[in-house]
Amino acid sequence: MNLYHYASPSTFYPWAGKLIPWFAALALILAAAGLYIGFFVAPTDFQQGEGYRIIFIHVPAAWMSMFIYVVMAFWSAIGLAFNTRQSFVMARALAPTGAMFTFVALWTGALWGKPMWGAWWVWDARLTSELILLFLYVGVMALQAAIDDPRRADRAGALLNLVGVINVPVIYFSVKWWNTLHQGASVSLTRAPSMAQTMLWGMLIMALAAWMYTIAVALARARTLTLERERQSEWVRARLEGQP
Amino acid sequence: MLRFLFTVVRRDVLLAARRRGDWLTAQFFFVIVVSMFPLGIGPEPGMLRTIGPGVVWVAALLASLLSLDRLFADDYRDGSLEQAMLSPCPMALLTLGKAIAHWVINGIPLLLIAPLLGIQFNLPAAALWILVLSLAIGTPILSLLGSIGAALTLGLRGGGALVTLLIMPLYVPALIFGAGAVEGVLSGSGSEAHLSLLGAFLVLSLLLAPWVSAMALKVSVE
Amino acid sequence: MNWESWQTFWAMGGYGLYVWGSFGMTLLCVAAEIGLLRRHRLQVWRRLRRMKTWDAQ
Amino acid sequence: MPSMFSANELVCERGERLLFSNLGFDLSGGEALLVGGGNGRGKTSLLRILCGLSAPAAGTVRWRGEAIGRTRERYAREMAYLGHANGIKDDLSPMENLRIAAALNGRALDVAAATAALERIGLSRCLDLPARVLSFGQRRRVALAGLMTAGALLWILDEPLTGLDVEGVALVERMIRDHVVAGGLAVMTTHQPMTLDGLTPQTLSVGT
Repeated sequence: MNLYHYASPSTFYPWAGKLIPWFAALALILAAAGLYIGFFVAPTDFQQGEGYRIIFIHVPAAWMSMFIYVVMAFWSAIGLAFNTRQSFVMARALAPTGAMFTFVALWTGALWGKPMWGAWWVWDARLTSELILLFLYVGVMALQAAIDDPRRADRAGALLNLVGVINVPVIYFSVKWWNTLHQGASVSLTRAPSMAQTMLWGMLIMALAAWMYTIAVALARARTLTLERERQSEWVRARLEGQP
Repeated sequence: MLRFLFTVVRRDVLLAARRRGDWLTAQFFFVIVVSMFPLGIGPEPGMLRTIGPGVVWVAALLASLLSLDRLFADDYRDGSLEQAMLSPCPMALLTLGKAIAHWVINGIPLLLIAPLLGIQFNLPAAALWILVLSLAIGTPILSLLGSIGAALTLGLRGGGALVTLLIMPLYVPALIFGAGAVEGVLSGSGSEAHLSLLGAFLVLSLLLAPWVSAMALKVSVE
Repeated sequence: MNWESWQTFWAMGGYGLYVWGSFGMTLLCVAAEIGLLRRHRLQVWRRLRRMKTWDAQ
Repeated sequence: MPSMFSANELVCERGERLLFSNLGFDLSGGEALLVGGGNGRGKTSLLRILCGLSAPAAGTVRWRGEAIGRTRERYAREMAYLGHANGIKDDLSPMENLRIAAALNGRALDVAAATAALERIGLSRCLDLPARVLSFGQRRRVALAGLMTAGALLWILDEPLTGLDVEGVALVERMIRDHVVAGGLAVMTTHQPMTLDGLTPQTLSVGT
């Protein structure tokens, strides 16, 4: 198998186009199943009442926000090492979705915090790290938006992404350290006591749905980016005859 | 190799000495930012003592960022950056030298001013000493990580604000360990752990930052 | 089944605002992302087509 | 004569635009190459690729038979580049500029040699003035003095005659000629006509 064959834009484009509907359908089915488990199968939590059901969004979103950053760094590293343009396109296509999930994790964290802690925002280690992760996403996107030359934008963003991914564990550790010194342990969203088996399943299925959604959206975005970049090439010109 | 590094540092320090106005601006920026906080918060001594370490550290971050966007930009504009990049010595030494020079020019003065500002915030002598020590370990980190941001944003519109956006999140560990060390003294829980972690972070950035900013420089100049 | 009626379902045991606020915002974000993506794609498509007709002339 | 400096099948892209493709040449000691072509055709991009500041989209540049990326250190020692910007710091005097530039290049340059070069290029009166007060042409001359003291075998010059007066142009032409006659190599772009007595440089036209 020749990897470079799949790395070429003219094979990637139709290939991604075929995959997107499948991933989108999977995302829908899994989300429906996850929500069904989350709302109708999982029992009421004896401590947090019905409010805990936010975790079916919050935890998968928080996982995704971190995974996507790491996946982006993976594509960035591949792009820098092997000089494959399509890898940078993938890294770039993932960033907005990652930022979206980070925002969702923060938003749902705040909505969970209000009834549980009595405040919309608490400087909890997880929420704080998530906030800094949002800054990291915004930084990469702002840098790429500020550079006109796509080649330079790709590489600069990839470097920043890699520096960020080395730094994320340090940041997480430092924030955790800071938090234990200043506040002591607090109730955490994921350490919900006596997590029922069904809750765990609901979360996992929702996380899978989020994965499928991310893949579908990232491929779609990568397709548009590819189209824009390869506009001079013959295959794009031939494609333009058809439907968008 | 060492001679090359030394030349880079000496050259930047010489240039800063010829432009003392710019240099003084950055130092006064630090002093003024720190002095604004009591005016905004109120002169209650206990309160000032609690926020003092954090305020001084945040102001140090801002002051280092203020001068960062010009780290490579001036040399880029007049072409001397290209010449330095064509030198037979490895480019990571160039970026390391630039970061060291930035620290000598902007970091060391902060160490000297910080105790005076600490007194304004009612910090006891032991805490002042740790404040200076934490800044001594921490400000090189700011220069090193900052050089990555400066290299990435070289020649872009709105480079200054962009550097802040890119680099501030990376500064978080330095801020937490640095300010935490001083607070450790104030609360009596000790500062060794914080300082060792800060030192480890310095070693990590010393090992990685020059390479990354050399690569970033290559990407930006190309 | 957890819920006796739709009313108790929407009330979420008093946590309705928080739970539906979370799920609603997520839905909004996902819808916005897909909408923006589609719009961007159409824009690019139209622009490239226009450029192509110019080139042909 | 063996080839010292060569390039083959160079391709350069800026953004999505193809600037040039399939460009090549072959130079040996004592030869010069004059790069021609209109504005925006990629002359400067070509020179930046030749000196290693940017990478070509395809193709290789070879120095003494080896790709310049592989022999970076040696190539950097034997090559001197003069770009559009002079690489002169406004806050330093011409003397300091020359000596610091030499040190950054891994060479030591004593005061006597620097003075001699600056005098030869006609700047004996400005040795200790900050470069800020010099005129554009004078600053260009400082950069050219740096080129002379670099002791490089290969000169890559981007518009070396810009901003110089008649006397300066003659001086630089003589400089380049002496360098090439002594066995050196020179690659340059110019918009002005350049006369190198007794030398016919190879020419290369850039553009798709």
